[in-house]
Amino acid sequence: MGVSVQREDFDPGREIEAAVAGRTDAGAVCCFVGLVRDVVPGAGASALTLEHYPGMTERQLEAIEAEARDRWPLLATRIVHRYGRLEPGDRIVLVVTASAHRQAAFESCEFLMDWLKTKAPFWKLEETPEGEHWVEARDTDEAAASRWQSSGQSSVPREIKS
Amino acid sequence: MGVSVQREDFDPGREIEAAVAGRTDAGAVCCFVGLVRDVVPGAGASALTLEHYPGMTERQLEAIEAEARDRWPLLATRIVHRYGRLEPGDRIVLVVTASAHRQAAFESCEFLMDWLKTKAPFWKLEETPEGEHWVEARDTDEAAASRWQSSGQSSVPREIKS
Amino acid sequence: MKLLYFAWLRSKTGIGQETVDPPEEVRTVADLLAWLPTRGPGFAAALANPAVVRVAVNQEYARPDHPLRRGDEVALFPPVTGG
Amino acid sequence: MKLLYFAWLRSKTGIGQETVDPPEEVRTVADLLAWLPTRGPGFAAALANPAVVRVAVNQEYARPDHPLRRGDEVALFPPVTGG
Repeated sequence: MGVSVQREDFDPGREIEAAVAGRTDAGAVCCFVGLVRDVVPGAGASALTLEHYPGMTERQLEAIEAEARDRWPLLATRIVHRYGRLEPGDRIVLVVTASAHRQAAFESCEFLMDWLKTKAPFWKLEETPEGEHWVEARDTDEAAASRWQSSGQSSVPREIKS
Repeated sequence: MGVSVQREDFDPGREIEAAVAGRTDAGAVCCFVGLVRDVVPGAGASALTLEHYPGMTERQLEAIEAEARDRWPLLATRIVHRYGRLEPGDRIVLVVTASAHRQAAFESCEFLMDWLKTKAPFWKLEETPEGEHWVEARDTDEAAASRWQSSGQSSVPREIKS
Repeated sequence: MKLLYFAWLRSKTGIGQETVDPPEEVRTVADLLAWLPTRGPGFAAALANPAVVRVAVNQEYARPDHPLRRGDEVALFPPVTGG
Repeated sequence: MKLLYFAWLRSKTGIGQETVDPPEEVRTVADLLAWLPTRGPGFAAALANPAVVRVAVNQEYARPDHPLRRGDEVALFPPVTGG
């Protein structure tokens, strides 16, 4: 329930638990965890620093969360995004969605991740053996996010399945 | 990472952790947890008993897992399915998938759940105030599973996004 | 031949597991589904609508034309409802 | 007017945050993006390709025709790469 932007790590198991604690109407929980990948394997550490825009970040995440709750019949949502210096293997982001049925949980979780990738004001500064550089945005992320805008596909939940 | 069919509960946080423990090439973990829903809210307990076909169940789950690993570039997969008597709110099933990028993790997790719902030999006997009855299969689950068979849609990974 | 019944196929036949020796004409899954109802009213009730009966031979899903052998393990069950 | 720069817009301008008093003709986001490069080579470099600069006014994404007021908080940054 809600949004956190924090330097500290989070606990996916506890977040899943909290999303459905005490309820018996949720049949489906979907949880996504994003991790720092070692972009230059074998070349030693390739840590990164996540910069963000305090204030706007929280606003954007809350708006995205409200949008997901408008589109799908969700019983719980949770977004946690870290900032600061992170090493390969570290957790960056968590999204949890809960619903009566699995399709709403899966779709809304994907939706939230696609929008986070393209709208939430975070920027990655990558450390490589050649020095630091700002990670460039990927066209494929834009494409992934844009599918939720077209009226043709998946903009409203398809027929419900459990 | 394998398949477990068991009477005991499982720990989603530990399963997510185990899927990517010690690796730095996984950027995405998707975890789905299915729970017992109270089908008759307010009417007291509506527990259920999950029957299965020992031997064939494990075989089917392993075959489905191998199929997912053929279709997507997965770094880890995990399936746990419980049997026996379960109460509303109890966890039934867990699927975890890990990949370099999020689309493969999401798609393969959905694929596994769709196939579990239609191919894994489990049957739910529901306790209601009117007595016990065997839960009927849902056409929407068949439809969900069949989308992975058509050559037109999503039978192979779409372009990769992180 | 070992037969297993699950879910309401077990309730209706009253049998979880049995060993049978079907007549020689029973050579496929379809033959078996046609023969079983002749064994009594419980079997007739359980197999009244063969379209909703799934069959696995040696723990793999099998179609009606799947051939059967003496030592096979054949399971009959309704569409699955796990997950 | 408060200006914020993030990621490589900060590196190139050398500024994280500043308060500016743009000339009266600067009435929209587009006007601001046209005016800033005239302030020096760092700004010119940062804004060389305005197509890759995103703008937020008072912490909401804003289009080029978005009007600007004296007290606004305007942020300039590249396409986001979180998640």
